Amino acid sequence: MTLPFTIIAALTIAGAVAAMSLRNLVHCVLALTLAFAGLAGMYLLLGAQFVGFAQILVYIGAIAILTVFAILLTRGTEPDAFLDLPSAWVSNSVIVAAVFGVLVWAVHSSPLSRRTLPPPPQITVRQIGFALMDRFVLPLEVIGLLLTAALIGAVILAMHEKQAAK
Amino acid sequence: MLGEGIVRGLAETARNFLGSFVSKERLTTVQFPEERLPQAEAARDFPFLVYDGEDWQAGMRCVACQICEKECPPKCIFIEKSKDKKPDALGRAQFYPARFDIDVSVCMSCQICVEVCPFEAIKMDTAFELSTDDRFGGLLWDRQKLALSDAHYHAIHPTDAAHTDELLAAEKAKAEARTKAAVAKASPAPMPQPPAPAAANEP
Amino acid sequence: MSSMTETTSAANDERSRKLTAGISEGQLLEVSMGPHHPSTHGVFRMDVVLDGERVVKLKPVVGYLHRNHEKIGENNSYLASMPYTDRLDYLCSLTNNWAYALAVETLAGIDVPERAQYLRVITAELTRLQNHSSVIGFLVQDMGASGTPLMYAFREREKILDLFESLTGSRMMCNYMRFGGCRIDLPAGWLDRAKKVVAGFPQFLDEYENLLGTNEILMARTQGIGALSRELAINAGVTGPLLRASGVNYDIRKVDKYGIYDRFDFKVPLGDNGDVYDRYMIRILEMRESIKILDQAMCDIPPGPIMDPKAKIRGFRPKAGEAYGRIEAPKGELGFYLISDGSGNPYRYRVRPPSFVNLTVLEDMCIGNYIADTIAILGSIDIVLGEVDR
Amino acid sequence: MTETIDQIFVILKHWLVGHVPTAVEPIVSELLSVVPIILLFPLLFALITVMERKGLGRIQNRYGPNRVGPCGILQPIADGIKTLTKENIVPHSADKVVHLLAPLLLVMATFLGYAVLPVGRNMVAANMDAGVLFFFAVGSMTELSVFMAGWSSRNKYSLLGAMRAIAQMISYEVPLILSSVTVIMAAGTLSTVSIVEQQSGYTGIFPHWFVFTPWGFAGFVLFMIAATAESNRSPFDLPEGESELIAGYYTEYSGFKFALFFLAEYLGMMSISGMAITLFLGGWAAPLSFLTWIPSYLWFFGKLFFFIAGFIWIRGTLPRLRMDQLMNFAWKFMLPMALINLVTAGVWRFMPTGILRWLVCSAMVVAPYVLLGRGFMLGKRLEKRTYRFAD
Repeated sequence: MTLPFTIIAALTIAGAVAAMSLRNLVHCVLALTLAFAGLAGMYLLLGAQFVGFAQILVYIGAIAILTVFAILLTRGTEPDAFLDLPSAWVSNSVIVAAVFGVLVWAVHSSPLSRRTLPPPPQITVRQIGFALMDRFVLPLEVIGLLLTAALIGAVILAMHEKQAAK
Repeated sequence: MLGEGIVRGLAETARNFLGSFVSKERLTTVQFPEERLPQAEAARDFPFLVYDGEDWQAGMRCVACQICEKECPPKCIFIEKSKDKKPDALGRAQFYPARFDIDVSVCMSCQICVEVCPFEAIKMDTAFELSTDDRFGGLLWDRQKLALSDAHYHAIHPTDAAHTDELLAAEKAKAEARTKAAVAKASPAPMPQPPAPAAANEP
Repeated sequence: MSSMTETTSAANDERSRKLTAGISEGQLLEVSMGPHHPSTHGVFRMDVVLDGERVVKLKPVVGYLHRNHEKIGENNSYLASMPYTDRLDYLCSLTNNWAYALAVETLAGIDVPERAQYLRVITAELTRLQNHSSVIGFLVQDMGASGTPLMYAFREREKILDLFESLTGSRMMCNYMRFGGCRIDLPAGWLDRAKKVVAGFPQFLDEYENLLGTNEILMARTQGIGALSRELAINAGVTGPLLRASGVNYDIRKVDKYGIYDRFDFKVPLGDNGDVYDRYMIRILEMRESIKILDQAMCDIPPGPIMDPKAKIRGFRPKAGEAYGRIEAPKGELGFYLISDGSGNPYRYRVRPPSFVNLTVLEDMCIGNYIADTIAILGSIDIVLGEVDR
Repeated sequence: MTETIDQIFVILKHWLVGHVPTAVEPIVSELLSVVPIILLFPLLFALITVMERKGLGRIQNRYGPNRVGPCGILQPIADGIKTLTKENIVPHSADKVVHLLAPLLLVMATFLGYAVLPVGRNMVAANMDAGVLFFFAVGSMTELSVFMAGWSSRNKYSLLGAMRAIAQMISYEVPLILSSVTVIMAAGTLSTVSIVEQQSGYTGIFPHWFVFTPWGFAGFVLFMIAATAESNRSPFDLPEGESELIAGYYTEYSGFKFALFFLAEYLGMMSISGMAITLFLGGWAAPLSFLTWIPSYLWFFGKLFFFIAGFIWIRGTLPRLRMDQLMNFAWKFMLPMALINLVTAGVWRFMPTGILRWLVCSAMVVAPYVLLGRGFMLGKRLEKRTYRFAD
């Protein structure tokens, strides 16, 4: 439990809690981005540089902007009626606490968590490249196909919308 | 070929950039307070009243005929005629402006007053650094502030001043010829000063 | 949209209704550009309704610079209005003077000596050069070239303004022409200096065409933008480079042959598509034609009187009647309509400004284009608010 | 002797770290490599602002600032004091927190980019295995802060400006990364240090820079065009298109926050030029073999100077593109060219060295340029017109 880990963990949790509880939607997205950054920090702590930078590039760089655009284009940013706590909040929180307790107990008692894990192997980007190209080439191509289909779908939707407007 | 026009444009600015270190043509800035562009001779800023000789009150050419006051488009000249008379350049008794104000904030330096003045009494100055902190008093110039010597007029508009002097000299000569003729024609009885057309002699 | 009730013409109404067919009220963005906008050439406001980037409706609002020019003209003598004409189109004061002088001369039947006619042609063509050069400078400046073309244009314009200062005494408020001729003759050495400036001008034009003539970005931003059809231009009474860019051969110097323009041979450039690029190029070609006129005028200017001796400066009372004098000002047909009732003041003093009339077609050209294009189109019309609002 | 001058900073750092108690050593050595960056590049920013204004002035036949200090050198200090003392106005309806956070995040993101730039021989702040990926990952964080700035000012113009800026940055990030992928593919590594190493050999007196290969030159041109767009510089400075939207997303900023936006813009410009130098122009390598005695960091900053001069030159000449033309240019010209360039780099890799390889690759780069260019121009019928004259 080194110092940087605690800072980053606290950051991530704070971001996640804020993302759920803030009134203004855009603030929620910014808090979510904070959580993404915390996650990236975790990866870097574990020495997985490639995944850490990919997380920053993909999540903070693209997905955060995407959600913000989605919010702006659909509903606007005025904070609407804030859902107050459901009436039976007492019983809900008891159940939640119970479930959380069971989970913590299960994690602690399982043999896995006590065994000290070997330090993570230092992998260079070149090895990741090779692995992607020989063992995981099929998933890579399938994902590529999926993304292309999504891209073309988006273009058609936009074009369809433009046709309707003209 | 895409980009061809852009490259030619870049070459043009590069020539100007390098040219500015070499040729004066490519660096046209005049560093105002230190360097000054010579002012064009015909430049005009605000009018001033010309006076001959040293004393500005006695030598002032203006005879308060108020033509410029009537002709001035923005009506920025205000004249009060004097009660008594003073001898002008030709020795005839003429009125003089007891009060001659120009509201410089209204004047648009269009020099129509210079054009219509029959006595060559008002000319255009070329001083332009005239900022004052007082918006009203500072810009309402009175007779004394407007009066400038004929020498100053010669300094700022040499050719124009020379031309004016010729006109005045011609008129003086005509006036003298007329008085000599009048004296010769009307036998020895001394005639009162004939009402010669207004003229101001040359100092 | 209550604020957009009245529109310039039914056609625009129809086009904007078609554009906003599928869009709900809330989606449209109403932006008012000006009067404090960095690129509207003075105090001019445009109430623009945007659908995203595209202009759906544009309502020009003028009047911020109204100085009651025509009513003052009725209370002033004929001569007193002359310095006020400098303030109409404050970029080209000499052509304003000439139009007013021409109107009074037709009213009172004064003729102008030879040398004065030549002086008028030389000063008017020099005004056209400096106006067109600053207009193409402003036009490209609006499209973002951060001042470089404007500085080159102003470098040339300064030379011409220095010529005006040494001739008339003031750079921009010349007040030079009188009824029946001009006020002062050329000072010594003025003609050679003028010849040198005019000789250096074609090199500036080549430099300008090198800088931007074939620039792909400029072509992309101006070709096909804000096209004005021949019929609409003629119906709306548009004149000047705007009209000639749409292909209509109408140049008052050739139509009326006023002054001594019939003695000079010069051609009138015509455009085909009438878009912003054509207007930009037409102005450059017109400058080349003006240089030709200037060369011919400056080499055979005769000596002689510059003022018709008969014409009086003060107490000028033309006989009762009316007259309309018009010239080809750099921005279009500038006309003065005078009704005289025999007294020292004109009974009615009316100015027909080219910028105001050319502005009426602004909305027709801007609907359907992007907001960045409206700035380019406004720049290509070349309006000066002193003339629009009077 | 030249070796010590070249490594003077590295030796200095080791000497300093030696004097520090071992417990704190890693922290101090990191600090010693970060602090010079934090000090040096804002100083360069100050220098560049005055260089830009004087350069633009000289292009426009005038002097540029020459009153504050000898020929205007102290102008940035005057500007700095001015922005510091200017009142910091936050619009009433603005979202205070996000309004303040935007410039800070922007400057932080741009500073992070400098960690991987090899400024001189083994003078790099963080020698990461995935250096280039880190650079672009951090670069993509700027869009978020631009949005925060535009949205939080609650002003119609700044929102329009922010939307334009984000659309532009996203659509030009793709060709930017693709054109750098060609270099990564040829160099076989993501680490900036080893990319520079691969370019450090000399044949005869000419260096092995990637820019001297057909795909390298095409990649360099694409990279620079995308870099100009990424840092909102001249032909693509649409977000703060003065003539239409007053000042784009930083309309509602004043005082030091406004200066921070400028700092971020110029830092971004320098860091993207630094990356271009590293990828295509051999980082700190000397351009000619007999010039290697000059210290390596001088070469890096010399090349940086030329890049900045290029940005200023372009800013003084070209008018601005319109929003849709900008988008078309990115997706219909830059992207296909980048992909073709990728293929050319592949062909270059597998063809035997020799004149044939040069011809094939050059053809593979020039042909699409001409075809796409003509298609792009003809699509809009852009051509220089001739005019008829009436009598």
